[in-house]
Amino acid sequence: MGVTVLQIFPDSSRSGCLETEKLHKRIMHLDAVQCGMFTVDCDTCYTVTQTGNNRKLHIVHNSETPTTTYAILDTGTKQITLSADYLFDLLLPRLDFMYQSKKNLKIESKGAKYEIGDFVVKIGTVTMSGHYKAILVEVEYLPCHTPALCWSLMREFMQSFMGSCVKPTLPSYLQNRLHDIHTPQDTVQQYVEKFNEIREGTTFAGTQTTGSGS
Amino acid sequence: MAMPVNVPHVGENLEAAMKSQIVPDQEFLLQGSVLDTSLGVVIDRLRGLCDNADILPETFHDHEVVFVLKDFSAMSTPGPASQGVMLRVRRAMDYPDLPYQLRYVGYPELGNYPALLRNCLDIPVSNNVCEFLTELGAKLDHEFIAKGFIMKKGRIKVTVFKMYKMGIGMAKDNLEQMTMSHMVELSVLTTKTDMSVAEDLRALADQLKPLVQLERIDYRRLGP
Amino acid sequence: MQREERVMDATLDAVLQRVVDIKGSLQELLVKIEREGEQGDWPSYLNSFSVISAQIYTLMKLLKNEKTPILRNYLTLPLQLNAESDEKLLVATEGRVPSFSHDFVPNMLRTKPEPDMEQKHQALEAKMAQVNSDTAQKQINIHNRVVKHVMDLVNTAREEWETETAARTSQPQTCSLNETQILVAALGTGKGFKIRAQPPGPSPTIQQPPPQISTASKAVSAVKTNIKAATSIHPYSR
Amino acid sequence: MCEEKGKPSIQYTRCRYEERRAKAAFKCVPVLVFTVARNVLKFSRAPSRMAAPEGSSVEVLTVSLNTLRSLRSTVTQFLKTLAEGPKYENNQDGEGDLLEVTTKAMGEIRNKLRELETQMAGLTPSSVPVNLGNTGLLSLDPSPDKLPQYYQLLDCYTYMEKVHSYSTTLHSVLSANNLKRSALSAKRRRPIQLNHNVPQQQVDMLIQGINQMFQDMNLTLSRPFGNNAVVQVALGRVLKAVVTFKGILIEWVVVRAHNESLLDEDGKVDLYTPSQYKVFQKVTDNANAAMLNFCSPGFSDLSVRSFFTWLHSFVSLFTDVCKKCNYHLHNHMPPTWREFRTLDPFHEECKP
Repeated sequence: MGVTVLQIFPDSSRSGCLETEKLHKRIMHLDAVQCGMFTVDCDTCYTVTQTGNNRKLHIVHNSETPTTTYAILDTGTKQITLSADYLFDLLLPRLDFMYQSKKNLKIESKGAKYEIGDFVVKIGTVTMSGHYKAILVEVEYLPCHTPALCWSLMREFMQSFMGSCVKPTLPSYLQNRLHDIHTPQDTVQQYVEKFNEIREGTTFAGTQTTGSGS
Repeated sequence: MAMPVNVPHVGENLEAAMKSQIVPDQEFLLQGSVLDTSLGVVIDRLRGLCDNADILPETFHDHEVVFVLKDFSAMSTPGPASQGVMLRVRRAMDYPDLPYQLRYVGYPELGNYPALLRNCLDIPVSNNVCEFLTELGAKLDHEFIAKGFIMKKGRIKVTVFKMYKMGIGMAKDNLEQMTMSHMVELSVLTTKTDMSVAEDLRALADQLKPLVQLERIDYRRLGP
Repeated sequence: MQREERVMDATLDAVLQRVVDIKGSLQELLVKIEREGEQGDWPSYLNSFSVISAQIYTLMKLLKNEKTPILRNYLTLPLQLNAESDEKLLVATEGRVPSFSHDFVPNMLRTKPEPDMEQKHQALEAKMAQVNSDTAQKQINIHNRVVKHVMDLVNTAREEWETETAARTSQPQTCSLNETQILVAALGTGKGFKIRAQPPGPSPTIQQPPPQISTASKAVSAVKTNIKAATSIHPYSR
Repeated sequence: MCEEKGKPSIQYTRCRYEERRAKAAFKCVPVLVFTVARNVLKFSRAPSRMAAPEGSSVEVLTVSLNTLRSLRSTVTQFLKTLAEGPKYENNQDGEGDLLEVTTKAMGEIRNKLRELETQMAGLTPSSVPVNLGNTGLLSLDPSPDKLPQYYQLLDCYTYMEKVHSYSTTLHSVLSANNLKRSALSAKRRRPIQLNHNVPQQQVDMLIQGINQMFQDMNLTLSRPFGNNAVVQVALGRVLKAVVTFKGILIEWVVVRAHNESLLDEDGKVDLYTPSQYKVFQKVTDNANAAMLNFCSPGFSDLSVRSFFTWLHSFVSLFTDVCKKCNYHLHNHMPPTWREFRTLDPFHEECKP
């Protein structure tokens, strides 16, 4: 598991497929090899009690780690990520007196996966309960495991096919974990962060040319 | 359109499995105990009955922490919300590298089954599970240490173990034993559709008979 | 007379039945060994053995029964001796004994002791005739005394042995229902674990925030009462 | 009377005493024979190990070999006498004669042995004996006729050693400036050091020294195959490497990613499996090239040290930009090449 950076690709046309097509073409020019598909989906459960502290429980699956369920608990002050076997999903109905999911908030990113040298690029279209929302690009550099070491290298790579939407500064999530070993949990947490941004943004994330990476 | 997107994601697979009832979430269980003095006899008998009779039975040394998840602020209302759910976290003390196990155990089902039947989920989790559960709203209920042997015969899991209370400071040598007996459990995980294995469980229990009385015991019906 | 004969017949029938049973089980075991050999299931072998031993036990019990006439007091008289093969006999013995002849039951058909045995017997008779009756009497007395002594020894040894085996056969207690219940309750509800000395801090091996511990005892009572209530409400039973 | 009686008795006791002494002597004969035989064996094996004798000592060697031969024949003679009894040439009293003959023979053996020992002291051992590790135990095989593996092994090692020593000599000759006489003679005076066969301590010291040179590079030395060292390198959070040594020469280098294990499933050091990442496959190739480049038989310590210095420069593998094109990536690879002298990073394609 190398270092992963997640980036919202601005989609001014709001059509989705046009922009992904463009990215596909660009990346194929870089001698990329398409190697299958990927999905990352996220369900969010909310506390049902009337008591003050509202906690959110994000249940995330990543097709890269097909037998793992990530449960990310957001208490407002801190986040705790639990990696569990996918049987954890069966436990959730037993907790429904405390946590209930809202089906219409189910959000997922689906798309194609490419390999370029030691890089893995995943171009995903984000849909929330069936409606197209944004384009998310995940870039992973496999041989390196510390964001601090390879950020500028990855930035160079990302700029080579995404252009100016890649900001020179690190995403804030990675900023705090600059010298830690990157884990699959970090990837999933970045997804949750982006998904939250997309959910909360009333307009298309793509229309804001700045994206929301920094 | 760039490419057809048809990756079945994890949740869908699981739902399909649930529908066809092939998820091994049912557990048959028979419980009994044996006095410490007769432990050797029982172990010898079990070694003869179980697989791999030629090697010594595997030992385990687990620490179990039980959490109760419920709405602690609304105590009076009846129903599952006030009753809560017990979540058990198990950790192998002798193999610190193994993942923690989060275990949900349902109440025994009513009905005339050869062994105690209950819903059971064993979920391997990362080691921050205790912190996670606490933040989720669960509270520590109790904890104990279980030390003993594990064997298997086909699909049946046989555990013989002793339970210890956690002593002050929880030093390794400062363990207070629960009783003068070892617990003996025969269990097998199965699916809703496959109940045949319960008979095997019963047969194995009968082989142990005069030494250990293995029965389906519902802990809720025991004395106060 | 009639009655005695009837009893005899009944006894013989019963014995025969038992023996046939034993024979059947033995055949079964042999077939099993033949067919499964070392791959055989250990418990099923054990089962066969225990069946056979139980059958032998019932047979012995039958023979020792008070109503059973002491069979050794009866003489067996061969009524018919035939070297020719006998069809009926062959059928009765399942093809094992073709004819009732000396080859199969040499001892039962004997009319005279063996020659060397006879010689010895005669020699002893002669010796007895020579010995003075007084000395003979004395020797007999000494012999009796010695035998009695040996008998005593054997009897005491037997008594000791029997008490020992009796002590062993009366199964020592290997499990206790009470303890089982305590253990099951502890495992199920944590009963017995919760009432514990307040630990000075969080357990060093599993990280819990310290405030958790103080509330733990409060949770106890709530859970207990709920468990009792749970017998009537099964949220997850289907 | 008294005297007359006493005299024979004294004589008698003396006789008994002699007899007893002789018997005692015979008792220790097997032990002695064994010791002698062992020593002879040892000496006879020793010269064969001297693969590269100094020119001056050849004569001494010939002489000592001759002495050895005569020692052997004396021992054989002695054993023969013991086995067959003394030859009855002037046979009057049998036992006394045997005693006499054997003591004489043993004295001769002792003399020969002493002679050989002094000659042996004059010989200088050519080099450190080959450390065979566990294979040395093959010499204990009681029946070498059936499977002469040990001797073949010795031959093989001797051959290898010769190859190495010749090549070393050749290297020094070729690298010297032939036009200068002084260079040639200076080289000749240096004792030839055999790089592949050095005591373990020397390698240990060297690796320890290198380990202390770099803070962020951690070297762990192990010897899974007996004599030859395997060094596991962990360079920061960038890479890991396995460096296999033969004596003090580097034989093989494998570079892997930081999260890839240096051990195989059995917990042994994995010497061969390449990294699954293209970057580190490239770095492995380059490291082997560098290893060959730095190798110089005369200065093996230095070559190992400079190799590790070079390897250490990869600590900035992901952060450095190429010296020539000023980019991180070329063909999706970071600069995987380091210049040997300046340690400047270059892409494979930008190499000067």
